[in-house]
Amino acid sequence: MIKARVTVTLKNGVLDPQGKAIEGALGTLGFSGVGHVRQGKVFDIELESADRAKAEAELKAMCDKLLANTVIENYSVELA
Amino acid sequence: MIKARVTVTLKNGVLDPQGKAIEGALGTLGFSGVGHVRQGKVFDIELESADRAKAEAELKAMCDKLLANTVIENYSVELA
Amino acid sequence: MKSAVILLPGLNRDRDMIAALTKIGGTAPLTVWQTDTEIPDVDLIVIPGGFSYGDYLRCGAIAARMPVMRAVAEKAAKGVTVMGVCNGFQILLEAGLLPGALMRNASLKFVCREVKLEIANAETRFTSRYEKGQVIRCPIAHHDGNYFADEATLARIEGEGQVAFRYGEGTNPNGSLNDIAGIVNAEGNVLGMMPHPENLIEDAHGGTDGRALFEAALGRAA
Amino acid sequence: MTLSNTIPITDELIASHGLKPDEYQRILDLIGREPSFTELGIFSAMWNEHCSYKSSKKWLKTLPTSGPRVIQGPGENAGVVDIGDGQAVVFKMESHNHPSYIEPYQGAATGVGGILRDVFTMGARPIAAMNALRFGAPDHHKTQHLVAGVVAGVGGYGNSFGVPTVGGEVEFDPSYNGNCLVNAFAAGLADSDKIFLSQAKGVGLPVVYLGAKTGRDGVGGATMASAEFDDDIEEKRPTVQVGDPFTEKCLLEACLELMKTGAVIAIQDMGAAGLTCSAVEMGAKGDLGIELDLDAVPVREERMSAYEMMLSESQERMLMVLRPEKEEEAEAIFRKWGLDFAIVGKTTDDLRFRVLHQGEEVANLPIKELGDEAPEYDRPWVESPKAALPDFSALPAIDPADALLKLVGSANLSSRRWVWEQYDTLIQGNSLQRPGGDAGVVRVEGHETKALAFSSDVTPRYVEADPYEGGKQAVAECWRNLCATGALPLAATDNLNFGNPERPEIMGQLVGAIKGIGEACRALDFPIVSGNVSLYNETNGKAIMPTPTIGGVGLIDDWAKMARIGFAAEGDAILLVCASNMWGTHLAQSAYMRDMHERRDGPPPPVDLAHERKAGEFVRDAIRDGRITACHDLSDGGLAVAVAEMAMASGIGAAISLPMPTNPTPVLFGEDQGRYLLTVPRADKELLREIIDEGAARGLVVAWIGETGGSELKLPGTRAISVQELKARHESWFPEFMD
Ligand SMILES: Nc1ncnc2c1ncn2[C@@H]1O[C@H](COP(=O)(O)OP(=O)(O)O)[C@@H](O)[C@H]1O
Ligand SMILES: [Mg+2]
Repeated sequence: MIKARVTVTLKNGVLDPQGKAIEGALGTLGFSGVGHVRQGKVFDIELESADRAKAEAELKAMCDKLLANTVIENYSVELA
Repeated sequence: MIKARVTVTLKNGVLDPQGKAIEGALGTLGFSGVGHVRQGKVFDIELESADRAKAEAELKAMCDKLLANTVIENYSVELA
Repeated sequence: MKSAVILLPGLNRDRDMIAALTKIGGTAPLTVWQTDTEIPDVDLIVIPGGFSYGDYLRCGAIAARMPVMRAVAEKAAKGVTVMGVCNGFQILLEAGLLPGALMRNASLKFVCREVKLEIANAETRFTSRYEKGQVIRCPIAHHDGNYFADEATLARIEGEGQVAFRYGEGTNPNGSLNDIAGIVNAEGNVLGMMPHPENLIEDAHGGTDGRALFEAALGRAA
Repeated sequence: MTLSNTIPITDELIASHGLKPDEYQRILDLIGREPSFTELGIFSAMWNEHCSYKSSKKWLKTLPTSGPRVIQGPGENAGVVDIGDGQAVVFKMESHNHPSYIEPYQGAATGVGGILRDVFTMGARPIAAMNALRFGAPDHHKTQHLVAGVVAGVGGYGNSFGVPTVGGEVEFDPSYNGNCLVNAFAAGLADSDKIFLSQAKGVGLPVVYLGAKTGRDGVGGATMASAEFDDDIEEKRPTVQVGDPFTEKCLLEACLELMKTGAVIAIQDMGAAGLTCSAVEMGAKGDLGIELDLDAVPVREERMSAYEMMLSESQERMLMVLRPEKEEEAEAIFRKWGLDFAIVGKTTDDLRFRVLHQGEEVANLPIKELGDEAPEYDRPWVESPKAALPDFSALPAIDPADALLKLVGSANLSSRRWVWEQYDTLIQGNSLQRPGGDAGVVRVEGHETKALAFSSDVTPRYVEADPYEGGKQAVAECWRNLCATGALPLAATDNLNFGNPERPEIMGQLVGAIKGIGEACRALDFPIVSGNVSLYNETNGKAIMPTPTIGGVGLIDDWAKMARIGFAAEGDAILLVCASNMWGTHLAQSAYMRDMHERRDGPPPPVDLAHERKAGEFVRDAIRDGRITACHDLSDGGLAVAVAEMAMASGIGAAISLPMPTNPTPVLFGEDQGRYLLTVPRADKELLREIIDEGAARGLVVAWIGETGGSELKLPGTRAISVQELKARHESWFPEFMD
């Protein structure tokens, strides 16, 4: 079995209301010196496979088809 | 400036409706051999600081106070 | 009886709640803004529904850390009656005033419809005007109402009668554990619930099943 | 004066800004020199179809836009209509078709955000929303994805903002395969003497920027060229705008709070081509110049050029002219709500639109001409050919019960519950009728008995078959849906979705539909007070069906007497209100022909506007007098589907018996216009007689065609169907398709 982590983040320039709200909240809580905050998603996925290259290709296909909205998001795939 | 990535994931045993739905959707899309899927969050945070140790402590405090709900979530902090 | 409604940016059922408290209690509630650090002496504090801070990060997470919530916690510790509806429930959980967490609905969709609510415990100060086992109508409107608690917590709140409301007769709209729709804290003075009793209090709403909850919480004589 | 902004103006650049050579020549003639790059961007924004209405203006002018209750017609952010007691309803509809196709969630969300902003910019608190959606064939590979995203986006924004969604439309047709339609409607309530307009007044007054920060959102197509001079771009920037309903909700509260202080002289939301359109409009309307200092504009991205700032379509922003003495008070309100507040310019008396950036003047244009001198076209058009009535006599007979079950469970006639349950339909506590009936109805807060009704309608297949009749029908159906609740229709908004107007056939559809809409609105005293035009809805030269959506608003004096579509009780008499004792005759272009026989030929049912008016007034009077127990208009699927809908809404069955011609199909499924079903307690024979006679006296046929009761629906000449089975069919199509 292969364990993988897919990370999906917003493309540069795309508004991130969540990140913005968190920035503000961190300020309110007294954390100073916080610059930009951007929020993204991670997916921890188990694959019943032994072929790492195939698994990686498959994970990328999952990102393109489902996990990421490639119009506004980038993704990266990492095998454990 | 320090760039950090905070990853927040659900604790084991905590229900993850999103992960489960993705599992199902991946199956529908024809991806086979997909085991468990768990969804989490990442935060990319810029800190105006040069002190890495202090930054790390600060980021952990942010997680405890805001970024993670430690009743149901774990977090990890990584400096770039 | 005096009541107060907590106002935070992004809440949007505040006007519904104020209308309900005014119509049932006879006087308009006070309002308390997020940055206020003190809450006047009132008998009931209500956190209404909505999307405080857009529900960005997690539902209710940012709101729970605003100054006014410290004041709510102090009042709650002194035994003042506190009630959170929908986003208000989520905020109370994030603030640690109630146990557990609310996750995304199992359908992953926002859902707005009427459900049946069973009164699981009629001995709380919120449900005393209903009968145990009574089933009332109540609308819901939420995206994250899927109640979760670890086994030990769940056993405890079930054992202590902290479950106030359950979704009745196969109407669980969100996958909530044990069909939980609303709970009280161990002391019984803090209630959190997902459904919106404030939207079912007059004929124009098509029913008045929600009234008795406010009447009880406001402590009004029948 | 430094204007060059370094980018050379080439033919290619001009074309990529959507400006035709003769339009560019017009610019040269107007300013007597080559425009700067920023100025070119400003012209392209002001002179595109969306802002200038250059293809449709000539025809839009023919629509009736005034009436005794109209306070503000087209030309402002939204229309305003008097509802008495010092209050007004403010409403408009707008499309977000293309963005929704590219990114369904955000496209639909920002569409809803935009229309809500239009409404509260005028000083109104939004009280109701609708969404008219059109998607490709259900089996097209993109459809499911688009439906899921659009519906989630509409809900995601509207639910969080806190407005009840009380109605809309969802339709599937292959003509929308490459081009879905997302038309969003919003209505708000305001005091009629506290309406805020965009016309600036007074020289030397501060121009204030409010709301969210400016990013490069939506700085589209043309700016791809900007990649050449911004070597810092690591990736092609998406042009998708992301909505932030939380900020918009704060903006609403801040604006309404500010408006109460008397600080606002003029206010305009930033929609398409944000800063450019809003600033030019405020100045031009007030016969004033505007000077903007872009260095003061709150930005969220680094190194933004003047061009990008002027064309950015970042959401949740407004521009305002402020009374200087109120500046501090105003700023405090915006800070309280966590919003940006910045003085970015001033009004001037020189009628110039001047833009300063980093110490340089990057644009200096005549402000009035930017709008007034925009090209206006009288595009060539051809009338759509009229089809002859087809002969359907050779078609195989289908058992009416089978047909009804199939129709109520079809893609287009099935229940939309899957959609509207994702919308908050009851927030604000005033929703008297939620989706599922003829019109959404919302109580007027603060008033004991008044309510407003809302409906959105168009039957694109009718418009395609005959644009003029189809245009009339869209208005008539909307008007009818309002009447069916007992509301007096007050006024409407339109959202004209068509293909490429440079093709004479398409232009002919637009012209025909507008003529029909105008005719119907005049005949029904139903003026158009706001609207939106969306052209070029085509892919690979194949246009969508012409879709002029009509959003109507009606007033109910006493909601206690309002009618609903569900049968109220067993033993009620069912009455059909129509024009002739032929009952139903017209099958061409019906849902029946489309879905049962795959026939899409022939003319649509004609609309007799005089009859329409009589029938509507009769029904409305009957409802207001409290004489009827339920009411529903007849539309897609005709009589059979309408009765079924009344039964399904209540769980009560009905038996229909009326004199049948040899072929019952046109009676049961024909889509003749101007018809309603009413119910009256049967025991009250006198009342029944009275209603029938009164209809006759008004020149209508009111026929007693059946009775409510039991748990089955029994149509003449076929087996009874249980209401439960009908309901199961009706409710299952959408979830089965989507989940
Ligand atoms: N996208 C939508 N959002 C909310 N309500 C909708 C939507 N689509 C359809 N509805 C509701 O479903 C019901 C049936 O729609 P429709 O068949 O178009 O009505 P009608 O024939 O009366 O014009 C109406 O109450 C309408 O408001
Ligand atoms: Mg109707």
